[in-house]
Amino acid sequence: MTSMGTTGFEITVNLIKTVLVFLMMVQAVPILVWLERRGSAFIQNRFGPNRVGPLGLLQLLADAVKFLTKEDFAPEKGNRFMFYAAPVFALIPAAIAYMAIPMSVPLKLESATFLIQGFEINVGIVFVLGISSLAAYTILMAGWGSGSKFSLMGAMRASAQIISYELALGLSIVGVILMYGTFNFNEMILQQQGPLSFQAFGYTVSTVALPNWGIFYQPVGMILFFAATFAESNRLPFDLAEGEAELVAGFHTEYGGFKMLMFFIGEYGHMMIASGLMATFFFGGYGIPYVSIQDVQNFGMNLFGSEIAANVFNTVVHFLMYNLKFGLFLWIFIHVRWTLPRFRYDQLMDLGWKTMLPWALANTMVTATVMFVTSYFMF
Amino acid sequence: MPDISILTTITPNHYLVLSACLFMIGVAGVLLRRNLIVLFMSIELMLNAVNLSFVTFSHSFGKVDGQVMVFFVMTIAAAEAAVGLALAVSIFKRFKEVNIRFFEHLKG
Amino acid sequence: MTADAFLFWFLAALTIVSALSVVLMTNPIYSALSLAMTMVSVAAIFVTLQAYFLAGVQIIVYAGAVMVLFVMVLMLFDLKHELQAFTRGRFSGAFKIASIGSLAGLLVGAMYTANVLTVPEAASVANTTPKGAITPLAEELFLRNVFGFEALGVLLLVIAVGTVALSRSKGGTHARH
Amino acid sequence: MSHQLLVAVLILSPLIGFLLNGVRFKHTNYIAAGAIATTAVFISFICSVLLFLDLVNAPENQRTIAVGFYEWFSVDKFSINAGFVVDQISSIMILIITGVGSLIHLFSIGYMHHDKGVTKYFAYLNLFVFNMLLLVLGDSLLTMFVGWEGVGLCSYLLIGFWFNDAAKAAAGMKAFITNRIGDAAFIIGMFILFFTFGTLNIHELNALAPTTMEASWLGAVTLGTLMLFIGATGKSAQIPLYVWLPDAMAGPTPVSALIHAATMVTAGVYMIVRLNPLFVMAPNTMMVIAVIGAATAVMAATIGLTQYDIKKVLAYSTVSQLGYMFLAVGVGAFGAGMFHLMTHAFFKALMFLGSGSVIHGMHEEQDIRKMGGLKKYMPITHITFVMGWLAIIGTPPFSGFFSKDEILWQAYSSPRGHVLLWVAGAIGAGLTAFYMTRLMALTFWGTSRVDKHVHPHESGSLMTIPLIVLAVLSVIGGWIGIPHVIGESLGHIPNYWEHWLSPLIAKMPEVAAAGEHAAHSAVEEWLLMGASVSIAGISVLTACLMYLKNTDAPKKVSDAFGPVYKAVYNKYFVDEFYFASLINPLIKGSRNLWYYVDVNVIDKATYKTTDLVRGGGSFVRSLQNGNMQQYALYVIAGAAITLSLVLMR
Repeated sequence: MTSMGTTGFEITVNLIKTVLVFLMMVQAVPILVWLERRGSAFIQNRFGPNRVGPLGLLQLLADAVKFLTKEDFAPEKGNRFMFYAAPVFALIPAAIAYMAIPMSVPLKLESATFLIQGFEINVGIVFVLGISSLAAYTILMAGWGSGSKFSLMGAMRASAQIISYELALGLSIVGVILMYGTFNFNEMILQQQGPLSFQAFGYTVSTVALPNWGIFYQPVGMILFFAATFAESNRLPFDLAEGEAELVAGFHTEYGGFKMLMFFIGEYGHMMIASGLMATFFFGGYGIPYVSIQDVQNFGMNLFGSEIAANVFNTVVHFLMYNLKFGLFLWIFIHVRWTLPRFRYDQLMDLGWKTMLPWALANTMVTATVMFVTSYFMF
Repeated sequence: MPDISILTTITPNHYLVLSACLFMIGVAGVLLRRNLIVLFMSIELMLNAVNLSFVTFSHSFGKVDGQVMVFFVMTIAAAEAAVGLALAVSIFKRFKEVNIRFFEHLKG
Repeated sequence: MTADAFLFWFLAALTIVSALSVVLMTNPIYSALSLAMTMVSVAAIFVTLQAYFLAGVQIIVYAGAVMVLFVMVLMLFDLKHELQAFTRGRFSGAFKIASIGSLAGLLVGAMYTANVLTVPEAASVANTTPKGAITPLAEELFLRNVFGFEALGVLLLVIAVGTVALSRSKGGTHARH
Repeated sequence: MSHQLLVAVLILSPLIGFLLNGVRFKHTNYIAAGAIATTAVFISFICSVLLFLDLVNAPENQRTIAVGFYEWFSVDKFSINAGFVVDQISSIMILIITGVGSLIHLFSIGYMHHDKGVTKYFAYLNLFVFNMLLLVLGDSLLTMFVGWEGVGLCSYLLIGFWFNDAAKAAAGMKAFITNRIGDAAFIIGMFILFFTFGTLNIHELNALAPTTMEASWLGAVTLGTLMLFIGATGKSAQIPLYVWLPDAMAGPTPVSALIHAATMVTAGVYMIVRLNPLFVMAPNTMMVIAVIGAATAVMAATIGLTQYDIKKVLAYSTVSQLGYMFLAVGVGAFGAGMFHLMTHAFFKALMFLGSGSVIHGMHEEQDIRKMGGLKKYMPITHITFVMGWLAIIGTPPFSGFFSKDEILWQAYSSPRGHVLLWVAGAIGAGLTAFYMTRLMALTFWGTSRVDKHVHPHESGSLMTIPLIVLAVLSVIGGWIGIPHVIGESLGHIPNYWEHWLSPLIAKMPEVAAAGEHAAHSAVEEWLLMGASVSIAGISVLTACLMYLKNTDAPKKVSDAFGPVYKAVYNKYFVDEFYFASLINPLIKGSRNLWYYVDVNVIDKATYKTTDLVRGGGSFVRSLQNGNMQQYALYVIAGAAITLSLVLMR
């Protein structure tokens, strides 16, 4: 494994970086919870938590204390091992998958280059999809381990839903992969730099008005992907697994306290992965529209005069840009949750199998055909 | 002094031996277990072992033929699992049991 | 290269242990979860063999889809502990284990006597193909093996139809409605 | 059209007709079935005519059309082609088969129209024509044998056509089994010839025939030809295997006309003529043939004197005439044999069809004692029958005269001939004239003895037209083979027949040595001719006297010759003799074999074997217990053993 670096310094930094990214994900969750509560209150014309700390920001801390001090219990008829293992496993795939998403331009320090992501893997998309599909196990384990009918039913629903929508999810990005010709996230982002331009029939078509983002090439793919990620992360309008009226709280009915919180972290982790992938596939990743990476680098050189400082500046600016897009999608997730009602289960399956899958297939075919025709026929 | 190069130098043979062990564990499962679904899983285990050998050979000979084979095997394994599970569900509906003790003798 | 050796031994141990637990666990759900674990560790071994794409596919297809189906079905059946997890018969059991053991021993012995692939790492080969390149795989798959690929497509269609037909039949395989 | 295509159409047309009728055999529309079958055979006839014309137009030494289609099979050096030869001999045969066959098919439409199985009947008839064509055209003995067996099968099927009648079904079986005996000899003959010459191709066999005569009785050629001749006695109803033919009259009358008079029964004669270079070199065989032929001719004729069934009379007449043909080929007069084959085909087919017409008009009445005076009811049938009668008794300008006279002359004059053979032939001719006249007198002339409820009527035109055509042929058919002595005196009319066949007829060594007809003068020939004609004439007059003027004379005669008459009337008790000497002992022996050997030895052995297998099976069955895991274990154990063997090597 040479991706961890060759010198001791590199390996150390990479290890620290990995841990940092993981922590970042975990630490983002309280912020998201706060955001969600305040946001929902805003949408529903309430105040939301506003007593603890400024704007209620310290509510998180209070919640954490509350969760940690709650009584830890397990249902008697359940399977204790499964019951305790499930929430832990809920965290791991989300965290690992999230670490594969690049968040900024690689940082060059002297001779070494550090990627601003947990690790780089050549087949990034496949890897992320694969790892995030493992989430189904945690749900099943939780549902079965609880030894409760409601939990089991919820788990069945949730995992069936995840498997069903995985197909649409995977197919919706085949068009993207075809277009970019790579599985690698960094290469994708670099291809989305600059103004909108593409080659067709031997000519180069270009316009400075729009950035060269994937959404302009794959609008259908974008919509399908975004919808499928909602289902994958079990968020409204696809949170059938925890339909309160039918199943109490779905697979985590029996969970409370910190174990419950870990499921939340897992769910938010999925949201974050989805948002990061959206940004990477369709919105240029960490790239800044109308401004190239080199432009930022030159600006940093002019500002600080030293190359290392300029590199750091470059990385930080792009990291902020990435987080801007990332936050926007997270907000959309939250906004949708408090706006749309829940589907019925058969409607959900119909949507997945009879609507999204055919559209994704059609999108793939059309993309392939257009790419072949425009590249094969030269005029 | 025992030769520790076998521990420190990883050759394709290591992978092949691992594959063989995996395969034999799968065989043991097929021979010894009585749960229909565990039998299926043991077969999947054997297929995985074979896949591992293919990838090892593909790696050591620098050809991708082996990987293509693995691709095919995976597809067929998935198909087999789908049919197998459908059969298992059918059997469970009929016998309320998936232990082959109840229907191991291939009689109607 | 000790890091590689460490990784291999670690993954090999993980694989073997989880594979053994597939066979030895009496609760089929533990077996299934162990199998999922085996799949993931085999995928990791694929990564050490630089078959990145296959590793991803292994996780998506096996761990993410096939095994989830197994687990779901098992949970549907809700079999807690099996009455009789292993086959009966002391003699035949001994015979089975003996033949399994001897075949395993023979296989390993064959590999070590064959002595063909003991080259540490096919270094020249590894350098010629770019790391984790998918293009050669795609070319092999879609150009030279396109018939097989199409045949697989047909197979999957047949399987889909057959599975639906099977699971729609009520009350087992001999049901008359 | 190429010859290959012509031959293919010629052969396949009846087969297609058979298939067309065969697949719809339950239909009862006699017009459709008859139209299909007749058309199929008529197409073959057209092909035959075209082929014949091609042969006529070809130079004399190239009058052979050989076509090969594919290799039928080959074993080592033994290879048989699906090859066919049309030459001077087989072209005559295919003309007779398809020409007379067409007429008989046409006749059958009228004759069979009331029958439920008419479609099946026509299918069989077409199949017969197909097989007969195979027989005559095949370029090897094996191909010929396929046709030989095929016609036997069709004969069996058609004799037993009304198999609901036990006697008729038995007649079919009798024909089949009797033929089988002959066929066995035929096969042995083929073996001997193949063993000797290494080929079964007729052309090659003829070319390989030895150049000197084989004096020994046990020589390969003698034995082989003798065996082939025994085969021929089965098919062509000669002593001792003639017994099936009279019984074969159980079939529909057109079948008797086609199969048991005109074509199939002459296959033996044809076969011998085909292989004449071989037969010529086996004088002992030739002698046997001639003696048996003559004996058959006389014996069958004597039986014919006493029969009352119109078809039985004709059947014995056929046997007798076939005896003449064998007499001819036996004395080396192959051309004369073929000639009589052809004329006989005409007049005997005519007479059979005529008798069919009579039977039809008499509502299935076959006993001539219940006929008489039919002349005025059936004028056309009567006139045509008279033509056939004149031909068969050898009245000078009619066809039978020329062919029969040629045979008698050759029996006397040929180096292989003998005066006794001539005497036998002459007696046969006299008897023939007598019983044919008797038949005519009892059936058509004299006073009517017809039952009051039966109203005889003339048959329809579908049946009379074939009769007329055959009658014309019976009259003029012999004019192509006018003997030299008569031809000379009438103004140099050449003997076309002899000329046509001569390239394929091997010269007898004695003749080649002595020069043709050196020993005999034309006067002798005239004399003998006069003698045979006058014998026939006297017989006719006697018969007329006995059966027309003095109607109680037959009774007196039969009383006077009491025991002899009884023996003759009962066909010399040959059937009874066969039953007592051969068939019953065989059945008894078989029953004993079954009772003692089969039950005690063979059955016991099989039961023991079964027990053994069952015992072994019950052990092995414990391995195959339906337990998949057990099976998987066998696989694994097998793999382990295999691998260990590989490693130990």
